Amino acid sequence: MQYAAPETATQAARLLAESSGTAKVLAGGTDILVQMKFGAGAPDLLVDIKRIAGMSDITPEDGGYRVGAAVSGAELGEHKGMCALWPGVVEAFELIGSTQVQGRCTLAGNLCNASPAADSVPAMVAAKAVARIVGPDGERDCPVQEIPISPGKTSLGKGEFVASIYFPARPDNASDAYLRFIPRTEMDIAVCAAGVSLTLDADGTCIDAQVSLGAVAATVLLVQDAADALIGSKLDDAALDALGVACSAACNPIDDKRGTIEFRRDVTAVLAKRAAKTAQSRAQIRAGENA
Amino acid sequence: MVKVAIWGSLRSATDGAAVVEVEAKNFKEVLDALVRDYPGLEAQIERGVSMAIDGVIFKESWFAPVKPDSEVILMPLMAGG
Amino acid sequence: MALDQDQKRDFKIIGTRPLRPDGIDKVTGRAQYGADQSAPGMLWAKMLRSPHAHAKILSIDTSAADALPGVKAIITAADFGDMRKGEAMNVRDHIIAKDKALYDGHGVAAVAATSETVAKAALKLIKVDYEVLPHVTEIQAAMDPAAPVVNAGFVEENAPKGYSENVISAYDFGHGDLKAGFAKADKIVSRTLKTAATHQGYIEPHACLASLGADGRGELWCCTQGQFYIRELCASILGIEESQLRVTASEIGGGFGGKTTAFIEPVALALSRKAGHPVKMVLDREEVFKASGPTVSSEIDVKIGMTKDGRITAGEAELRYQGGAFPNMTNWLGAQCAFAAYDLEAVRANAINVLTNRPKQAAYRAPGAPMAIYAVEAVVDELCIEFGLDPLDVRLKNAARKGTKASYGPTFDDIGLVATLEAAKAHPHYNTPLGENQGRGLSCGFWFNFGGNTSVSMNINFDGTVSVTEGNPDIGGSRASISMMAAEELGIPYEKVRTIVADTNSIGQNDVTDGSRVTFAVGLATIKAARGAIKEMCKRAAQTWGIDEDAVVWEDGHAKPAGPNAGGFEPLSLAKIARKSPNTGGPISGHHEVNAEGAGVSFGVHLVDVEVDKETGFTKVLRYTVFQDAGKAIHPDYVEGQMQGGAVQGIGWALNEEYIYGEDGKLQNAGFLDYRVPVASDLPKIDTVILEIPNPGHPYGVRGVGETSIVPPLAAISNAVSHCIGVRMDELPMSPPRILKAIKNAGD
Amino acid sequence: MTKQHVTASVNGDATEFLCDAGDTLLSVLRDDLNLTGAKEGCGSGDCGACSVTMNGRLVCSCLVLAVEAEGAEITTIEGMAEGEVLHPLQRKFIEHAALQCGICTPGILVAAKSLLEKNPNPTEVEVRYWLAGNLCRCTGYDKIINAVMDAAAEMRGA
Repeated sequence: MQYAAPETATQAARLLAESSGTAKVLAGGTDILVQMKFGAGAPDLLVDIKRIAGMSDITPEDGGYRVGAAVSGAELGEHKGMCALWPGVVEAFELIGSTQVQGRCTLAGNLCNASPAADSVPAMVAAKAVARIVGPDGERDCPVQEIPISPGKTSLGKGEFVASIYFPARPDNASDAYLRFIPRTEMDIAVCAAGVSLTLDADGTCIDAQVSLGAVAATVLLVQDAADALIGSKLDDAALDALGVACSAACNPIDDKRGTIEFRRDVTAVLAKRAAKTAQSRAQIRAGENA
Repeated sequence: MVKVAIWGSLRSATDGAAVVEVEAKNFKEVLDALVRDYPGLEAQIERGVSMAIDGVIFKESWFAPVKPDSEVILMPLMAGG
Repeated sequence: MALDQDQKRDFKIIGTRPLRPDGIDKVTGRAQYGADQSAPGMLWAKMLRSPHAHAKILSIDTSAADALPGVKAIITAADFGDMRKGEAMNVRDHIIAKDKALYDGHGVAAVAATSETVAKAALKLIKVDYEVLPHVTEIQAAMDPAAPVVNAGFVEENAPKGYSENVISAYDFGHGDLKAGFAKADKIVSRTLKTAATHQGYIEPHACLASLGADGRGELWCCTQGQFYIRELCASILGIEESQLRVTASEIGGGFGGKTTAFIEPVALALSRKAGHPVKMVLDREEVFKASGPTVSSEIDVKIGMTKDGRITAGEAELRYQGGAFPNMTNWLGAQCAFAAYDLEAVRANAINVLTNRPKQAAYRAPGAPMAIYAVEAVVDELCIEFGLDPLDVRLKNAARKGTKASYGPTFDDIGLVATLEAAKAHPHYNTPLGENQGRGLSCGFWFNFGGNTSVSMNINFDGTVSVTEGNPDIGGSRASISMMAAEELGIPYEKVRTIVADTNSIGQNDVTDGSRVTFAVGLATIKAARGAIKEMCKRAAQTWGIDEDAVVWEDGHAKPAGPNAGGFEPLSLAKIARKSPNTGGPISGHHEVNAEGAGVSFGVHLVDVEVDKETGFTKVLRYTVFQDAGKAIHPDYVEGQMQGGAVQGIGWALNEEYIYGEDGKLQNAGFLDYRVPVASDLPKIDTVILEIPNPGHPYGVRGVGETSIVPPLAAISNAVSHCIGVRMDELPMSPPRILKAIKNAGD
Repeated sequence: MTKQHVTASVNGDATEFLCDAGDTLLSVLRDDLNLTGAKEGCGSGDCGACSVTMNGRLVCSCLVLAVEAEGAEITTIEGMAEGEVLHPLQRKFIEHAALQCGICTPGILVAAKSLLEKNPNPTEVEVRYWLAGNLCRCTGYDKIINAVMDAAAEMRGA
């Protein structure tokens, strides 16, 4: 295996593009090092992007934030601006692994590992986050949702890598939440998960919502029916029940060592309802603070 | 004579008797007498047996004394974790 | 010898909490574990493992691997000679497949190379031609008369008929007239309960450094619970003499029974002999899960009859245990333990042993008992609910006590079950109200405890300090406890004693650190060794004073004239006698060798409160209290530690831990990610109450404490969850999908 | 195979080593620098026995490539005591009997030190969650938590 630590994104893209064998990007390494030891083995080329300027920065941009591809969970969790604007994204990211893993893992890595059970991805999808991709032909922006296409596979072309992820501005009375189910309190992969991002109007009616589900299909699901169940309501019991039904209906899970189809369908609905309530309460608090 | 309790799955070797009487003064003599009087027990005794004598489990001590009125229970070889 | 004639009850050091002697080494990273030693010229070993659960090995071609630069030796089963049938042969055949691979991960060949990287690369070059055979990993499937035969030739003469050759033995225990007993019952409950195979989960993978010459002389450094047993196994498997193989036990990173046998050492030694270099072999975590010794999985039919006032009239159980592709003793230990907590007129427990295509089970903390007692305690709990009776009262009413004929045969001497139950009943935990969605459960637990072959020597150094040499790896603070017992007996400060764990050539034979035997048996031998040294010191004092040996007594670390008639001599301290020992006859030492019998059984009761999220099936353990009879707690911190650690392993077993095999016979969760042991945030404080009902067989009354604590959590938590959700749970682990399904099924 | 040259600070000492690109920081610490206090319990970031800090962040050294340590400041358990003076956490672990076999102890101490640097006054729940990635199979964690809480109190001067 060759290791390279280029200092510019262009160099990184060129190295990746010109590699004749398997080439992988190294950011936090918390997935790839495990795969190297217990899975597919080492790639022919590993391109470490952490020495590229800006990769570890969180930068304000148009009222939102751009998060560099090498920003760790611990760093994002310490960023007051992101915690206030997109608490659901931060909490999803912080759920990944242990404190030790938090010292290294990245949003871009979690996204590009393309696991259906990735914790940060449903939250990013609900946040309508946009990835900035650098490749041999320059930069392009792509909605986060379009990057994982099946377990372990992304839509990125040869030589392309995610350099940053942009989280947009949002109104004061908006917030988000993410919940996953795991059998222990920590250290597990999500059995199923739900992210909810919503915006309320002045009297507390939900006027916009995104509901995403994790670990219940080959990729993260963005469920419009579930969002529609919330929009126009004040998240009363009927709306939440409709949300749950829409989420269960949208699931297409598998039976595996972590859970059953039936369990995932049932619990996804429970999580979506709970996440919606949390997002609602956060939005109300945030609106109050900014009023 | 000493009364020796035999566990259930061995009783095919003792004509169904749950307790047999043997002439013995210690652990080893009990085993020797059992093999002599009940040859069907030999396979298990070869694999290993322990013995509870008056409430105390002896894993393998040949010379643990047995009195005529002792409570003697044959057990499979005992080991732990 | 069972009854110690010189029991001591008035202690100065026993029962205090001094600092452990290996503390600084272990908090600074200095302590040397199995993988921490290296040697000049050392090679690295890796093992090629079967990807199939059951496959005939048609051929193994190592030529390409041999040709790889850096590869120094390759071995297969063919490198080991013929040997006598028995456990050592089973151990060998479990490590490296002979004619066929018997489980997913079964070793097939091993390589020693100049680096781990080269060794791994060499594995990829070994070509194995397999003929894949049908496999069977589950109990029922393996018993079917049409099942593939896993490993022929193990059927015992008493094996039940009508099943496949995988059903190899039956062991049943009990007494009384079951039919009459059940006839007296007002209610009989029958139920089948299941438990999954679990792993000891020690954090340190198996590791060793082996060096063996062509002359059969060797050195082995390894993490093991028993250096002497490893020596015996390796010598037997490699055909060398025990005296020529010195085995040194490293510091050990957890064992819990799982390091009582060999998984790598014979391979590393064989590679070393063939390569002519020292060889280091370290398993990775995936190999530990796949190819060490997990515990059995079980299916247990229990039938218990009870009168409406809570008297158990009869109990019957059939236990079906699978422990992989080789025989085990866990099954009969389970059958003996199942009803041990009860005083019953009619009882029977029968253990059926089933072979499957899984790794050979190894001991795991009270092997066989947790699942058996789980099944019984769940059914007793169900009967308590049936009659609206307090579960502690019912257990007190039926508790085994002194004079009870145990379900496994003998009559109990002094035992602590009643005292333990009474302590639980009086504890605030039992009387604290529960909140919504909460449930409380309890269970009794039992373990025999063992003694065994033990050898201790003790030197009274010229400077007045004492060195104790023993032969059992220190798995949880035993060097501290042994030093305390030596100091207590000699009447000197704890700090003046240092205890070390010796290699196989530096002390007499010692059995494996198992059966909770060390504090009991090594402690007993240490006390006796000290008494031997004291006798010698009294003799030296008598000679010094010119009086009769009988006229000298030992008190508070001093030889003293026995009374006014003996003479008015100033007492001589241990230090003074030691300093003058060259003048009085030379070095003074004590030693004791014994096959220690008389280990006292230990009972415990666990009390647990849980809260279940009825929408997700998630169980949170809210409060946990352990009550256990320790006989006498030598170092209470480490007694509490055993009680807490066992409880938490049991919590893991009850809620989340399990071996999951796929339809392909492969282990699906060979890592700590999906084999889910409890983490710190899963748990509340684990409160402990130590009871001390002295064991008549030990000078200080010690009972083993290490194992009993893993027994009660399974049923205690199952009972608590069942109370909380109003449905009887009958399978472990009670993972959230199982609990949610049970809730849903009850609602339908 | 060409070795990579890496310069890093390890426990405050300037250190150079050669490694393969695929070597983990853990294997270099243990096998090349003879710092065997960090242990490999799993090799997949699930047990925490290999915990070290890298540029002040707590990490699993099994999930860091040795080449990534170029220019980094690494601290391991071997750097915790100052000479013969133990860190309060180390002392409290011995006093509270917070270890049985001790294999997880170096990783837990490194992790706990990292917690107390960030949060000198943690709650018991915070300690439990911070240490969730450090498996201990012997103690049930009880005495470990007590030791960390007591060390934190002492370090605060409470």
